[in-house]
Amino acid sequence: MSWTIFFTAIISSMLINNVVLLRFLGVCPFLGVSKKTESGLAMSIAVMFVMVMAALVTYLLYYLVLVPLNIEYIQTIAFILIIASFVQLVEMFIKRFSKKIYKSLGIYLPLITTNCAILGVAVANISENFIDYGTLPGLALAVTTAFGAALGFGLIMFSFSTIRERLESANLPESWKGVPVALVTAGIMALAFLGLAGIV
Amino acid sequence: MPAVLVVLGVVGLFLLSTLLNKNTQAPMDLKNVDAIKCCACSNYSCGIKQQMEEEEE
Amino acid sequence: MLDKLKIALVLLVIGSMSGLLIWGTNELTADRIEENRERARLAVYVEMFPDVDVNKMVFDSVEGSNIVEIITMLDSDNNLLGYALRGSHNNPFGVVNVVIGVDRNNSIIDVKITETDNTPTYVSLLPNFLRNLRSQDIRDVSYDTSTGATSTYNSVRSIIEDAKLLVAGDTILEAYQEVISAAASYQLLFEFSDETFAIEYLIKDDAGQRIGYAYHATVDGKELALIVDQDDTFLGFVGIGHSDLDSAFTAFEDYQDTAIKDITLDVSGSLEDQIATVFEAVQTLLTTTMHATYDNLVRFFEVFDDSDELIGYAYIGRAEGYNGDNVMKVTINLDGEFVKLEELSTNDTPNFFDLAFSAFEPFYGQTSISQDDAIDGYAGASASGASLYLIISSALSYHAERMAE
Amino acid sequence: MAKQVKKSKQELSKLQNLTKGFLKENPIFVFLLGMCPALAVTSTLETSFGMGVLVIFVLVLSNVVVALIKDFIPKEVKIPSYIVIISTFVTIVGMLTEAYAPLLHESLGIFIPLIVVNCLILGRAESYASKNNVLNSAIDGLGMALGFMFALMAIGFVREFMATGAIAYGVFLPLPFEGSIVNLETYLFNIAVFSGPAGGFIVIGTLLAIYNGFEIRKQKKAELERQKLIEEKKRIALEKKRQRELESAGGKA
Repeated sequence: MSWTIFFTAIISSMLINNVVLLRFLGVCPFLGVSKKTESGLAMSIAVMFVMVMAALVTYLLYYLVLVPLNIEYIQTIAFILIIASFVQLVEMFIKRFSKKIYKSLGIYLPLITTNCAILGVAVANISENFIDYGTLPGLALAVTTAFGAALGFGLIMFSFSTIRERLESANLPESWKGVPVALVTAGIMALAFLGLAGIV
Repeated sequence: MPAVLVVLGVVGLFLLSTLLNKNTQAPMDLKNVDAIKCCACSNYSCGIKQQMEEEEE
Repeated sequence: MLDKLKIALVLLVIGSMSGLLIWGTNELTADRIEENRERARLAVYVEMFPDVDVNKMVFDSVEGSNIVEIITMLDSDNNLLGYALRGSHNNPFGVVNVVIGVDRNNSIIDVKITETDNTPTYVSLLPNFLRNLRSQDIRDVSYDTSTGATSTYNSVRSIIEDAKLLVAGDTILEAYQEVISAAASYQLLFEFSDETFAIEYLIKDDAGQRIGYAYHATVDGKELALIVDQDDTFLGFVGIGHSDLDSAFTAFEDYQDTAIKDITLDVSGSLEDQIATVFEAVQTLLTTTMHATYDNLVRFFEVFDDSDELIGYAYIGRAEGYNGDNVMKVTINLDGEFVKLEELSTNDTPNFFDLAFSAFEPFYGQTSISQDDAIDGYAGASASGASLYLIISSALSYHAERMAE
Repeated sequence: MAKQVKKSKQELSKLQNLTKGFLKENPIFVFLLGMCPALAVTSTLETSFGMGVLVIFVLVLSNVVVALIKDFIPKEVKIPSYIVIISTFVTIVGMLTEAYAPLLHESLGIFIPLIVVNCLILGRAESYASKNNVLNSAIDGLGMALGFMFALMAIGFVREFMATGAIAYGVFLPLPFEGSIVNLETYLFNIAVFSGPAGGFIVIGTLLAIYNGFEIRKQKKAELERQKLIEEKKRIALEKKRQRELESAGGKA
């Protein structure tokens, strides 16, 4: 296995299989929090942290607990609970140690438990069979993929929030204002992202 | 039976972390945010948006 | 405290109920899910061979080829339906996995791309190309040249080419077995460029011992093989994958089990005459040259000067280089000294090959080559150089062994 | 845009409770809940229908269970309990789908486990089932899930039709028929973009705009009616006032 595989994993999960535009994961926060660039970025940072850690934790849980015990079928419930507890712990630590971080990031944490991008990436990591590369490289690959996915999420949140700030002041028919035009814009962005398909 | 035990284990973990988090006070003037409110809220940008706006005011 | 206990108790109950429910559902559905997964895995084969008995599939893995696995398809009455060849090829855009279904008469049932990382837009250009392969004979398959998806196309093509070799290879072996029943494998020795016959194969038994040689030629558009045993005793002719020439072969039955050098042919008929040409060409080859029984050597022959005086021996050897086999001629004089190296065929990159080639010129006049000295010379062209070293050192030690006898 | 739905204090009838999810409180068009599956699994009518069926199961069951045990759950651990209950049912439904409708399972893929984080389900558990009795919660769950399914199928119908020119083409569910129900001559139009990601966003955005358009017209009409009513009342009041003035003037005179 060469190192390029990690680079490929990042590019592929960030651009080619972008979580929001091409895999439809995390659409709700994408629509909800992308109104302001600042809040969009804060949300992305929180998502990035939780997504990478969740990929790590779920991967370990799956291959160190579920597989040896032959109970892969409880994957869904185990993953969501472990992600939810992880989010709770993170929230607790942030509360305790930094008021500033809690004010800027903490308020997004509860939203993250029910952000399907986190669970989606964790489940997808398992079905990608990264374990074929060996336990540790597989773990590294899973984490790298999650990191790339989070970068892709952040990229979309940022670029979309800048578009959205313009859209707010655009002169649109009443019925298209807000979410409908945001969705159509996202559709056009998705078309553009399809064009990146060949880069790795 | 390992299935039941593992489920119990993660439930316990979640319970523990929730309680720990609940018992940690949010710093000073900030409120604890409740995840479920975001989900039950009928506004697409959830309660978070209002809360932020309140804070900004 | 009581509150905390109550919370814990409630969650304990909910958790156990949930665990039990999931466990119970799994008990109910596990077998069915397993069956479904198995069926999904085999769906591609069942689609190609609708009558196949899934429980009787035989999976044989293949090595050293783009084909990963050959699956033998039997129906419920144990009749052979055909083979599925599962292949995998890496191109710069990722992996392409292909399943080729071949019926028992070697005609292609279908070619399917089962999994690929290649750009979907390009992969979607392929279906017509794949459809045109259907019901062609895999040993004689022809392709549309342009699909617009070069990389994916080339991957599929190289998988089919390997499948072709494997399937054709089997018919070759079957043909040999008609003449030498102990034949278990064969190996390419030499490809002739301007002879009446095209290819020389070495036939081995299942212990890996040399038991004969086959010389392939084309007569009247059909491939045939002349087979001799390890002592050059003529064993007969056989058609490769067909029996169209069998009636012509009967004219040669009288000469069977005789040393090929001692045979004087006396046959008539137009087909028979053409086959006789092949026979005589092989006869000439086998009287003027001898088999070399070393792994990296093909044959050797005596070298004469202008006044017909013996001045040395030439050894033809083949060994794997960077890009396929290199075939070289090594000349050794009567004193056992390495005097000349000539290239007969190579696919290696010319620059590297030339570098390696010239690295052996300083050894002219020596009776043996040490590996360490050689490596210093061809460093930078290691694959080409290693193959040349193998050929030359095999020739030298084989020569020494022969002279000692 | 009227996203805030007025909370009607009066009790809804059972039928109203069942049908509110279709238009008035449609989870997708009004609440924008469950957008991820709404985009991801609606490339054909069948997968939309299949996803809808799974959500019906999960939502009804979780609503019933939450309503049953709502009195026993301490307030602090509401979320954990709901999440455990919902993910249990999602896991079970996922296993049943894989066992009895493997093709549907394959085409929905990762979006079956993701039902867990569909806010529609958690939201209904919190805002309805935890406050109402079992029967009403079941009806509410069924109604909302049907509304969700209706929205998914509307999106799936448009997307599949635009992408292939066919309706219900290639059936994944264990139904007694196969193939397409209606298939126009596909070469007339075949806009592949609609079965892809971009098509999902664009179709939902357009349907949402159409829905909003109707809502806005309805509101304007209602506003107009209200204005008329007010004017009418004003006129009547004015007339009465005049009459009174006249009367009093007459009395004086």
